[in-house]
Amino acid sequence: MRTITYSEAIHESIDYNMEKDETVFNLGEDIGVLGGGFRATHDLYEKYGRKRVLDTPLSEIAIVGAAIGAALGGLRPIPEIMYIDFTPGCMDMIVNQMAKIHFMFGGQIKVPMVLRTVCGAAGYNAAQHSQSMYPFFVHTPGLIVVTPSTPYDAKGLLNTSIADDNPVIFMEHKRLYTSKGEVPEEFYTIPFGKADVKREGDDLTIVATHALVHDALALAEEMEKEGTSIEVIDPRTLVPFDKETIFKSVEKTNKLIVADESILSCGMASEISAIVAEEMFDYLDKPIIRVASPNCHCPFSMPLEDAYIPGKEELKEAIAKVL
Amino acid sequence: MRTITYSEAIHESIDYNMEKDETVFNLGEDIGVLGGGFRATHDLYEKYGRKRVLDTPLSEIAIVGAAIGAALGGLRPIPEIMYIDFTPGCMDMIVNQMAKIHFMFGGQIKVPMVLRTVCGAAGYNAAQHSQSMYPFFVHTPGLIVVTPSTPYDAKGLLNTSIADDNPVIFMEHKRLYTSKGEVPEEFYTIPFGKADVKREGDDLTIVATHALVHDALALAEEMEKEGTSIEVIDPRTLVPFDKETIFKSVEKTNKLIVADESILSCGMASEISAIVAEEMFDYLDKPIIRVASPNCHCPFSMPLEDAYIPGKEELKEAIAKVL
Amino acid sequence: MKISNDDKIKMLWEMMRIRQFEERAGELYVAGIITGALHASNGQEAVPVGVIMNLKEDDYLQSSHRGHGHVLAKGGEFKPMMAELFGKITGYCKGRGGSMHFAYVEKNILGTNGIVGGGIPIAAGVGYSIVYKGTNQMVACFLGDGAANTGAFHEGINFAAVVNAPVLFVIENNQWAISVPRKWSDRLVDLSKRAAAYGILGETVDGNDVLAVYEAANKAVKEIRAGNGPVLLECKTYRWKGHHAGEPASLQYRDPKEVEAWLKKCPIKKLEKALLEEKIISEAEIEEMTKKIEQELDEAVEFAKKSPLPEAASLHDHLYV
Amino acid sequence: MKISNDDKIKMLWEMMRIRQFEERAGELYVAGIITGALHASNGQEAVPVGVIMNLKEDDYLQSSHRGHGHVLAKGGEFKPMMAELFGKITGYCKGRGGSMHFAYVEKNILGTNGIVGGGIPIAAGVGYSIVYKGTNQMVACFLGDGAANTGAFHEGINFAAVVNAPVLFVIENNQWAISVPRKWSDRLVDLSKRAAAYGILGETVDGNDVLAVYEAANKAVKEIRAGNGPVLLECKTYRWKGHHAGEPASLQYRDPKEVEAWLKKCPIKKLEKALLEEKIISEAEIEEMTKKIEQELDEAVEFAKKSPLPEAASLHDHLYV
Ligand SMILES: Cc1ncc(C[n+]2csc(CCOP(=O)(O)OP(=O)(O)O)c2C)c(N)n1
Ligand SMILES: Cc1ncc(C[n+]2csc(CCOP(=O)(O)OP(=O)(O)O)c2C)c(N)n1
Ligand SMILES: [Mg+2]
Ligand SMILES: [Mg+2]
Repeated sequence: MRTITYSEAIHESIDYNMEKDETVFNLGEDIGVLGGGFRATHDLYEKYGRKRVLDTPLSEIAIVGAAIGAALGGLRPIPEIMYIDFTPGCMDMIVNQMAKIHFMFGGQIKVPMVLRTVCGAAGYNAAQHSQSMYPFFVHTPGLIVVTPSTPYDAKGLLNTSIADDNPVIFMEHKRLYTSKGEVPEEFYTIPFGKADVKREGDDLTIVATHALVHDALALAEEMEKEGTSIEVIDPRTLVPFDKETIFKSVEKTNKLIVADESILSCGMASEISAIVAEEMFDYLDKPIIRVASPNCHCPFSMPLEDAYIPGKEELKEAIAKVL
Repeated sequence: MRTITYSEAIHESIDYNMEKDETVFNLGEDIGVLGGGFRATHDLYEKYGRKRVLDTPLSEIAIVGAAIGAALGGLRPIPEIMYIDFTPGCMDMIVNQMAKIHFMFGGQIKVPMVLRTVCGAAGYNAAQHSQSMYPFFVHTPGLIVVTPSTPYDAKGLLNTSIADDNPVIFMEHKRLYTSKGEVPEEFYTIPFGKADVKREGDDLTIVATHALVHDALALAEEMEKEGTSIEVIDPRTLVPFDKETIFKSVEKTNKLIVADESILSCGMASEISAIVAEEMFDYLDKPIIRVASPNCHCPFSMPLEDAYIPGKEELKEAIAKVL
Repeated sequence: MKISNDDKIKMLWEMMRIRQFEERAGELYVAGIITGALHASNGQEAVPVGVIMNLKEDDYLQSSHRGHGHVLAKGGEFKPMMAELFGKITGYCKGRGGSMHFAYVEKNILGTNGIVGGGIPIAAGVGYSIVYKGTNQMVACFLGDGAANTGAFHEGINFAAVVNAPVLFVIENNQWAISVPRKWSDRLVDLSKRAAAYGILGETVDGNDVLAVYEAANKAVKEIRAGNGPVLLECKTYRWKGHHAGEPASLQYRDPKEVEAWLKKCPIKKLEKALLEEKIISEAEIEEMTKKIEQELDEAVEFAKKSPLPEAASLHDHLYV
Repeated sequence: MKISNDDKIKMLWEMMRIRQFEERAGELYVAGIITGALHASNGQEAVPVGVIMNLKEDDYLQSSHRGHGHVLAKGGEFKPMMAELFGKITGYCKGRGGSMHFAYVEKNILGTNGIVGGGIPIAAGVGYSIVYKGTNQMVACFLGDGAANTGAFHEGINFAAVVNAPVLFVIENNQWAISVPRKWSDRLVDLSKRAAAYGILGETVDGNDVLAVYEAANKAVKEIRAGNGPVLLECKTYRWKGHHAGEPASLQYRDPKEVEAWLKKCPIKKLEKALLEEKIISEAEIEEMTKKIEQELDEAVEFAKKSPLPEAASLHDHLYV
């Protein structure tokens, strides 16, 4: 099968859906002529024009607010917030409006929109450009939260997101945009709430998201040679969350490591750990170990950012604790 | 000892610190002439004048931003955000500025400020006025997060907060303002990161925060009669977090329930559960059960809000699962 | 501007409906029968009525926390509104929303909002959807003088201006944001001056004179429908009651003389007087209108009382589609 | 207005320092020696210099993401700045901040900011602390034309106006927010018109004419020090380079003719020409200044290179006091 990048997969989904459905449009900063910071919307401005690829003022509140309004007006907006780090600037629109309108209005109206944004530390951009605070969105009921780790998942999940009538937060990861993978040319969807067992194994379960999926897979490969068989599961959507697939794996391996790049405290690794500690306690042989960004800001300086980003090293340490 | 309300305890601390230190001042909406929605700043405007009890425009970004600036300028501001529900409107100032400046500037400057705000569901105010999303702040390194459950703790912890050179989020709880308790007239402080064992017991540990501390205590009282001895621990500060006191208790009881009014997913109950599942697994006899607000918005209608708020009922159900 | 007698009578009727609804809701609140946060608009009735009389059925409404009047003027009905205040499943929002989240989507009423300023960028986006679809609709977005100091105001109106969104932004300037007076909120005399910051038209009008509001809004609506983008209309008015139903109107922060002076400028009395003088209406007819509304309110309260509360088990309903 | 020859020479010197620093940093970036997000201000040097020459040592600076020039003009030194760009512990922020978080608190430089608009409400608060303490200080707060569309701009400046904070808000209007042109960002010709929304003074000036900027800022500073609260000064200028060091200046979104036209309006050349004509300075002296700065920069780079990187173990340092 043809191989394309994560960024191309996202682009392909947006393009396809715009072609198919007149009501799908994009708005955000530098998504038009510039094509987005990571090329995900490149050439769409040329193809569809400003109306449907709307470069906006530097106004995150307006970007999300207007997307909500446009959704209420019958469109299917795809707002882009350049970095997740800027979502605190429009958090009221996300938390108090986008997530709540359908509920507060007693189901009278839908808010179909896909807020695309970018997370992860990369390239030494310091504390305000390296965050992954999507636990804010997981902690906010009413949102769908999607974290694709491969080009295949990115395209399939974005197709599902654009078709869905709920407000979706679609989290892209900086370090994955240029990663490549097999992606069918035709249209396909991936259901929300369906984890993907990226690799089967018997001795230990690692639940990992985004870039950490790849770290976990690489490590599993290495450890296979040493005789340790690791199962790697990617939840793919954090809300809704597929507990069953993880439970089944823990039933088999009796050991769990959770790896997610959001910050440790009240982060996604903690949430997954808590679910398993509550519902699968009797199947656990060992403590649940979390791998996450430390309770610290991402620093600028190279050795510090390198120390900050959780990866294979941290996974190894975690494994040492349970094996 | 004299008995005063939670609101009076907060008022007393602010008043005392303003008197003692010229650089302490308040800013926020309706804190002056009106005295705050819960009377916590009443009469201070009359006593200290507008300069130090500054009613601001309806501008949450400016309230927090100006407080940060004033702190950089050498003052010790106490900004008030009327409800925590409005902090998403100024989340950038909290997450990207207040929490990060000291770190990003390599320790060159301090940001001593106490952001007071109010959480909890009460009185049927619906989805935008009933939240407890302080897990956002726990998930943001660089902040101190304080959750007093009694008038005594409120005064002592607020004294500590105002004296501290770090940015503090001081979380008050709607349903606690009129609660009463013994509070010394004199000045005292309560250290951050020191949990309080509100009640000793041998069979089960309940870690509870804010209003749920009182639910847990009431239930423990009842269950004592049935022969079950429950230990109730209030962490009092969520950051820094006193793991040791909880670990000691779990060592003894081998059973843990965590109760916190923030929403379940990526909430504080999950965080505490994950810490214990990671570090105290071998001492646990039973799953860790979480009691929290459900993954749902707080609805307006009475029976629905009543069903929404976690309390004694939910604690009872949790206990049934581990005993 | 020529306004027909029928329209004038309709204005009176609409204002009376709002006033009486607010009074009834206030009574129910004080009696402990309804609860939650209720922001009454007594004294401000000319603004929604004068503006919304210029809208078509399929135009949109985006409202504020003080929104009963807007919803009523746009076609909100007593029964489902009252039921919503009672938290009943027959309410517009099935009891999930209450006063701060009144929405009636069938009439393109896109909700009151508990977040001050929160509706402004949303209105801009609804406006963009109109540009996008090329329909001849528009949006009326109501906000308070306090809301004019939010970041959402700035970003929302500027966005609307840039994309030429057909939105009439109406500032109901009642001089106070709860206890904070204008002089502590901004340095301006007329908030409509802010229109210049977005390159759009702005105007200030006596918000207690429904005919003046109607005329100003009419001009603005023409401008907007001509495709020239948003307009900012400031209506100067006053809130008669406490900030919310639980706050006594007499609370210390406002000078009683100020309150009294404004009570004398009742928008309903003003129109009544004119209509009586012009013999467009008689005292008896007004009396009859009042009674009719009271009776409708009685029925609405009865309806609300009899309607069922939601089941606790339905807590998660409508969270997701 | 009479500006002394010494001051004019100082202006040239300061602008040259900025230009050469930016050029050097750009080279180091392209060579892969330094990394991170670097926003160069080549072509905009007249703005920080013209403004900050009016400040006193103990006045405050609040800067933007494009802040090297502001920091340098306020007394930032090459060595710790360069070391910071290298991520070294001898940098102002010990390598924690980098270009987007340059701060030098000893000189009351309260930082560049990676969040566009983020510094504006903070500057208002610093201003309030000055009012509070009753000192005769003030704040200069720099922001881009893009930042003028943020909620933080609106709330921050309005707050400053209401509390009479001594803050000079300087819009460096370089016509673009990354790839988004002014016409898609706002409907205005002059962004200084927004001053009227806050009841404060506003002025627009040629931002490539350092003497004009100096004069306008001087007037504004007098107004501010007289206790009249904030002023909004818009300086029209242009960014020569790509938005950040990794973006080619030739990127498709700007018309090459537009770029070229602005390159001809070099603020440094303009002042040089005037000073040469007035015989205030000679070609040789300029040459010498250039060399001196180059040498200082060589030393700074050397210093930065030799300085140690932070230890990984120090990751959590400075998180809490
Ligand atoms: C973002 C936000 N901040 C604060 C509040 C609390 N609050 C509710 S209404 C109000 C005053 C609003 O003033 P204005 O906009 O003038 O409307 P009015 O109440 O006068 O009609 C405040 C501060 C809120 N609901 N939302
Ligand atoms: C709140 C926020 N939104 C978006 C960005 C990404 N970004 C960085 S600079 C920039 C453009 C800023 O334009 P302007 O304020 O005119 O300054 P200039 O870069 O032109 O100097 C953008 C969109 C950001 N850093 N912060
Ligand atoms: Mg008002
Ligand atoms: Mg610019």
